[in-house]
Amino acid sequence: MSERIQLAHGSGGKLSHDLVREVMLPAFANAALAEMHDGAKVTAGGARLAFTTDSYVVKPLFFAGGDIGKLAVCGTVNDLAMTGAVPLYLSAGFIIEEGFAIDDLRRIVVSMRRAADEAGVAIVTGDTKVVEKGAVDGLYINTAGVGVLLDGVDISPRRVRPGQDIILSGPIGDHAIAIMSERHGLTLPASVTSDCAPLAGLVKAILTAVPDGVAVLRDPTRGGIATTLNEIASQAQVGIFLDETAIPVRPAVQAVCEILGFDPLYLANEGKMLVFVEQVFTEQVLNIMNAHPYGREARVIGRVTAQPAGQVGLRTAIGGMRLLDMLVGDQLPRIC
Amino acid sequence: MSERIQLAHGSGGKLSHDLVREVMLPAFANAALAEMHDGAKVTAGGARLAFTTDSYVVKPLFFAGGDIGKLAVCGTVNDLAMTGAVPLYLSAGFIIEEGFAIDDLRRIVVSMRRAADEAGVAIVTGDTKVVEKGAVDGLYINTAGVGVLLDGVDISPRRVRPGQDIILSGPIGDHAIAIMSERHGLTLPASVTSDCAPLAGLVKAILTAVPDGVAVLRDPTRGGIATTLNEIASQAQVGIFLDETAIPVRPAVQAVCEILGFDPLYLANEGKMLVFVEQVFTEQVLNIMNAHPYGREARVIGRVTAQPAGQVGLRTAIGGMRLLDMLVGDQLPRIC
Amino acid sequence: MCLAVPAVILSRQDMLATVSVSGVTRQVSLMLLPEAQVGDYVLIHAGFAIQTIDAEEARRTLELFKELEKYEEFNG
Amino acid sequence: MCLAVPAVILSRQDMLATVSVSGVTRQVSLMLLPEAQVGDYVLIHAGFAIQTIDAEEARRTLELFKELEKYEEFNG
Amino acid sequence: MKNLTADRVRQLADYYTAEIARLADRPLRLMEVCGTHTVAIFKAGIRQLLPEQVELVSGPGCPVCVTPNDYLDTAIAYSRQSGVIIATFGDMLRVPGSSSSLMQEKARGADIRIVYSPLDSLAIARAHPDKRVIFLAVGFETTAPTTAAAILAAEQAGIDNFFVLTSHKLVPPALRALLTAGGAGVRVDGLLLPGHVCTVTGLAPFRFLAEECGTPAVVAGFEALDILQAVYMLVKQIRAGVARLENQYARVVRPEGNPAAQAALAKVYGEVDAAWRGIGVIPASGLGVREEYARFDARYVLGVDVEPTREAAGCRCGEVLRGVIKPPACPLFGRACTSDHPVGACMVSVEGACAAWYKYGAGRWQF
Amino acid sequence: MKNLTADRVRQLADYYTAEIARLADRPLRLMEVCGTHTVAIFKAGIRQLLPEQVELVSGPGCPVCVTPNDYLDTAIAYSRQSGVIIATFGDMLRVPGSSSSLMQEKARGADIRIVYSPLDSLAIARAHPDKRVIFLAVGFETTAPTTAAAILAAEQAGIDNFFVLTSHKLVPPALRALLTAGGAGVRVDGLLLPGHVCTVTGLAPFRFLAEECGTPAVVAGFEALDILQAVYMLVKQIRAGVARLENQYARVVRPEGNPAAQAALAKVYGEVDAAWRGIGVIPASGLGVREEYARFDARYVLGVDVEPTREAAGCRCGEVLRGVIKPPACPLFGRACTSDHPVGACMVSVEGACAAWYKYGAGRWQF
Ligand code: SF4
Ligand code: SF4
Ligand SMILES: [Mg+2]
Ligand SMILES: [Mg+2]
Ligand SMILES: [Mg+2]
Ligand SMILES: [Mg+2]
Ligand SMILES: [Mg+2]
Ligand SMILES: [Mg+2]
Ligand SMILES: [Mg+2]
Ligand SMILES: [Mg+2]
Ligand SMILES: [Mg+2]
Ligand SMILES: [Mg+2]
Repeated sequence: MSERIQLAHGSGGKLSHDLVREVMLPAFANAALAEMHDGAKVTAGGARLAFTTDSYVVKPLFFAGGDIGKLAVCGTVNDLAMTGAVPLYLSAGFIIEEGFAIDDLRRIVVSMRRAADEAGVAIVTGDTKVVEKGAVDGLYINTAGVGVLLDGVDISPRRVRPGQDIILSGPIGDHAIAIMSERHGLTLPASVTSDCAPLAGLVKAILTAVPDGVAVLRDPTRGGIATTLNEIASQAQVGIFLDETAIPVRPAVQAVCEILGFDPLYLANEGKMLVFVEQVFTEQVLNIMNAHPYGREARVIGRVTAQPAGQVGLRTAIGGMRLLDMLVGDQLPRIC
Repeated sequence: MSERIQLAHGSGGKLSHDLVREVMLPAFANAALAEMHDGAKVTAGGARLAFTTDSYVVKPLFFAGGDIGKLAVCGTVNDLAMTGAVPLYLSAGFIIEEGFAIDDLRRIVVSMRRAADEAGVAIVTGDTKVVEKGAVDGLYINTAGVGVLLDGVDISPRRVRPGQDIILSGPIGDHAIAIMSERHGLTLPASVTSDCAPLAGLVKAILTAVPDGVAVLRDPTRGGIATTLNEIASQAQVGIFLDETAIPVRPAVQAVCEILGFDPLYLANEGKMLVFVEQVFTEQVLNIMNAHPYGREARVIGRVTAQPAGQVGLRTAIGGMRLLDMLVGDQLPRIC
Repeated sequence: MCLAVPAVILSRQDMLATVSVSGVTRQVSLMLLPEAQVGDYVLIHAGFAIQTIDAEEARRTLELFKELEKYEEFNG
Repeated sequence: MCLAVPAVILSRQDMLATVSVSGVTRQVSLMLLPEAQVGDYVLIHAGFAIQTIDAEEARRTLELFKELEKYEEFNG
Repeated sequence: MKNLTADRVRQLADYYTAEIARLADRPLRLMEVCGTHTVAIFKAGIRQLLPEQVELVSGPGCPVCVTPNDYLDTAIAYSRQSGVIIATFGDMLRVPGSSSSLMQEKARGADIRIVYSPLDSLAIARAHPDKRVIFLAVGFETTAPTTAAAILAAEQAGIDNFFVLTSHKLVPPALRALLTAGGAGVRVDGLLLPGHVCTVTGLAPFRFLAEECGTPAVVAGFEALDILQAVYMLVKQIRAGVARLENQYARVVRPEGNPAAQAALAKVYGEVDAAWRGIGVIPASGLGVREEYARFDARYVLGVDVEPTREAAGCRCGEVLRGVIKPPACPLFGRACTSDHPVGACMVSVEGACAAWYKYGAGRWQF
Repeated sequence: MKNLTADRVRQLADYYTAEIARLADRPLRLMEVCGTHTVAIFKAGIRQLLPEQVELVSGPGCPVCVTPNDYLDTAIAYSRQSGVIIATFGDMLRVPGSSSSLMQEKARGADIRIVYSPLDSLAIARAHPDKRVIFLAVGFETTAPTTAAAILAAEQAGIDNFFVLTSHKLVPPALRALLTAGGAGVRVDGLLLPGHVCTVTGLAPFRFLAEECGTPAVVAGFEALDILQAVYMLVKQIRAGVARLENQYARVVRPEGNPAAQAALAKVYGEVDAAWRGIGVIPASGLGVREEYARFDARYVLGVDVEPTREAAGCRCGEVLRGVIKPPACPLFGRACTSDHPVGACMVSVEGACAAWYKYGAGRWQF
């Protein structure tokens, strides 16, 4: 481990995992944390709860399809949903730079409320810190969330088995591209916006219908589906086989990737999920998803295999086969 | 409300309250939040829970008596305890500046673990974001906490009544002074360090013995005991009468206040609490507190009165009487 | 170091053109391709248009693929 | 604008002194009080020592309070 | 007096308040000149302890309050220049200028640093050789020598990016103006003189008060008991029908003052006419950087465009500062003007009379 | 080719791979010169589709890889100067110099901006007139004209705080050195030529390959099918026993190249000898800023102390870049040297052969 934190330690890729594994896990060591899921499963006062947190440091604060507030609600709601819980309560911690426009803050909290309403959660506790000009870049938001685990549902990489299908809920990269385009002087067609959305409703619909047919749910945020699938392959010690042509990418997203030298498989999503489902339930789950606004374009993109354990492979459009590795560092705009 | 966020919006004083009242509460409007307590009381899966969050932006990161990690655990544990809950689980969200020394991060997480162990909580979920050099000042930590409300306990300003005694658990200002001194080139005697400590054990001891004799618990952090007592006076619509000579302030803390032009009544504490107790239980509670390491110097500093509703008065050392107002803005080092 | 993408020129002011790649628009310089016209397909590299794309030749590349037909005949 | 606090000089190098206020130490300039000695009680304002405190006079202030004794006699 | 027990403090306070009540046989208006006294009086609840007959009114001794808007406006204009760091005592930060304050400028991105000593500004200048550091030099005779010393230190160290924007003021000329203003003067039966100003100046500049104006005056310390004792000494003089200059604060204030501080001051600064909010221009009541040190004078070497000065509408700070009215007499007090939304300098400055009245309970606040 | 359906793409790919397998009647070593080709080949899984007989080896066409450490060291030294902003393509950020990388310097506080175009650096220079903006000008003939154009634009706009640190390199001299190195040369049966370099240069500079060296060569585009087709064209030449220069990428590559780009380049830059990692100094294989534009040349106008250059111990990038060994033959590959802890430039650069082998599965990775 290098002696100083680099951007890549926060990008969700290999260095992030090293940091968690080498610094955080040993210090905090406990069973709930060790699962390294999107959220912890805990028991309190006899209730089975999910508990999770994320900080949101997105720039720009307002982007096509959302803003940092919507993101802060959806991201944490989704992490709760991915554990198989019904999200109930959120906390909101604001760190604000002196000089921040209060009108912008208003827009952001209104947007949080709107997203919370849609997700069926209440923001019940909060904190506001103001730091000196220059001590933070505008505004960061942390949210933590508490939910109740659905009865009869056990979402865990332990339950991933060869033969399960992998469903992706829709086209990838929309969120990252909405953000990147603003940063790099690219103008997207109006039809392409961040996919930022709360998936709690969709998840509840699936798990209510098929409580024990789903092994894992995961939202491919930082690091994209490549990183998320590598995590699962490694946690479950299975192989994952993907079909490149089955993975939906919007033409404009593909275009930005080509302009900036990105790979859509590593791009962050904020309203998408991967569902590992027993093959017998695949069709039923797909039907439920396709009927829901956030799963209309859901499709099977691959399946679980026994070998090679811990690796993800991709059959390319021309029929080639290659390894799909975890992201190392951030994707940087490149010209080669 | 001014159009831009100022430092004072985060200092825990009047502007902070305005911001919460005018921006946050209307947007998030719900009963749990409206109580404006240290933490929200909620129900999930049949369990009565407390839920709270705080972000920690302290500078310097390491100070006499603690560090940002210890603070991030104790602060949130204490907010849970102040609602009458037994703290169980914490989340930890790190926002780290590129270039931060990983060894410092290690020290901080080890310190978090140590504080968590003492408080009897587990850090079960977390998040790490790394932002560009200059986009954050070193490291900020957010923690959120979940606890179970103790049976038969109802901590709420609604229960504050004239005649109740106000107990302070020990000398004030130690934490703020440990921080300020480092910033202003003052060297404290080794005996004075931050009071940063988890109060969950002390609270549990009190509430187990006297479950219904305690109306309110509150940790006087940002804004000090003056601000906390004003909050309670205003929420409960009672008067609060304090005896200046009863309020313990260490000589070194008093000295720093005189040098920098501060008032100890407005200084932040991180291991102190105020207990509003029915007079019949005062002695019992004092005995329990004095027997506990974090309450050895606890004493009655004032009492609740019917009038003037919403105000705090202070009898001074020479027998004068004056209003003790909320803090407006941050205390700034001054020479007048 | 030679990533480049095809784009169509939507408009042009002096040596600056607005180009579109699948609906994504950006500004590029025409300093290295001064004769480019609105409607031209051009290759973009590092913020510059560096060549026009020849539709006729593109078609011819596809025609090379015509050999495939023999293959298909052969393999049925 | 005239907050000032009494402090005792612990050590001195040239025009810089380390002073203590109830055990809290800091550096102050002696530019405005060049004759101050280690052990002197001095008044500190805005980072400078601005006067020595006269122990004799401090005692005399307390003595003024002696009038109190008459009062105590009178009021019992 | 730190070594008195709480009981003894209370006993002494009781004694002096009783004596004051006994001696004050007619309504008395005593003025505390110094803002630091104002705060100490309110914080200790002294006003409430005094008999109704004895009234304390605040004077023009809050330097932040008496500094006219154009000074703040100039500081704000400098803070908007790129490459400028403003170094200031915390006291100045919230004070409103004509349309902004340093706090607001800081929130907008100006580089404004709070310092505790003028020497801290020198250190900032040394650390940022590519910036111009402007120290806001405000305050009375107590503080002015520290600015002078910093300029002398900058000269010695060859620091060429340190500048001062001076608004230092002198107390005696203001008192003279106040007590002798043709008819507009306020009745003052006695003066509590600023102990720390006298620490520097000595007693001589204040002798005219008793000798020329016939006003009893006592130089006072800042502990609650110091102030009670000084009030007692004033009341005793008045009862005896004399007007003397007495020194309650002799443990610190020498008749001759601090000669080293006076010398530093005289070396760097000379007396100039100065404008006081509410009083107007008073001859020889301010300090200007001498020509020999003009290269440290921001106004002299750094050009700046300053907005036209506007005073806050309806604010009666001027009358408050002269002791003509008490803050609650201002129609804005506690309504449009509160400590969280201050209108005038007297409400925003920690030492301002309006701020003290508001923060510590207006009138004789009782529980 | 974007308008081909997925099925049609698959059909075409099957056809070419079958034809290649049919035609390749002996072991063939084909070199893809360009790093962008290397990445495209691995990303599309082309290596796995080719018959065992046909082997693709990477050449010296990753500009980041062939740039020796002293260039990075110089950039790092500049980044440590105060008042300097380094503007660079993202590709350079992680590349190790002798003891640091730009990424590490950024984490330590250097002002390093990632740009997508040299024109972005010009905009930075315009926005920060008080800083010196140094653009890291690396790349081959495709990229060099864009640097030249930026310098011409800076000249026209009168921007005087924009500088370039040039390490532009030319492909043909490197290929000549590789194919003609006395005995140390590697066997290459055919060359995939860099389509975007040829877009600028045209075909003439590459004619020597077939004509002088007798090596078949095909200028190739960057889609998977372009590459398969170009390999097929090479294999057909070899099977036919001929050596020609063919142009698979005629939709973009004209025989004469891009005259405007060539003119801009010739105006600003002249040919100079240049050091290539693993190959050594090759005469007239680099570009140097002409005297007329020397004021834009960082090395010419901005002094800097650079640490002594050290190459990473044990790294065999040099051999990898000449196609002498494949990455797994390096003992560090996948052990001490991985993409998260790279030792050499070939592992850290996105286009590096070691990085591609590691990231996309070493050898003919099969599921
Ligand atoms: S109350 Fe406010 S407006 Fe009135 S005089 Fe005082 S500062 Fe001015
Ligand atoms: S594997 Fe690493 S050490 Fe070996 S040649 Fe490649 S870059 Fe160098
Ligand atoms: Mg989370
Ligand atoms: Mg998340
Ligand atoms: Mg809080
Ligand atoms: Mg997630
Ligand atoms: Mg609290
Ligand atoms: Mg809290
Ligand atoms: Mg708290
Ligand atoms: Mg996270
Ligand atoms: Mg400025
Ligand atoms: Mg630099």
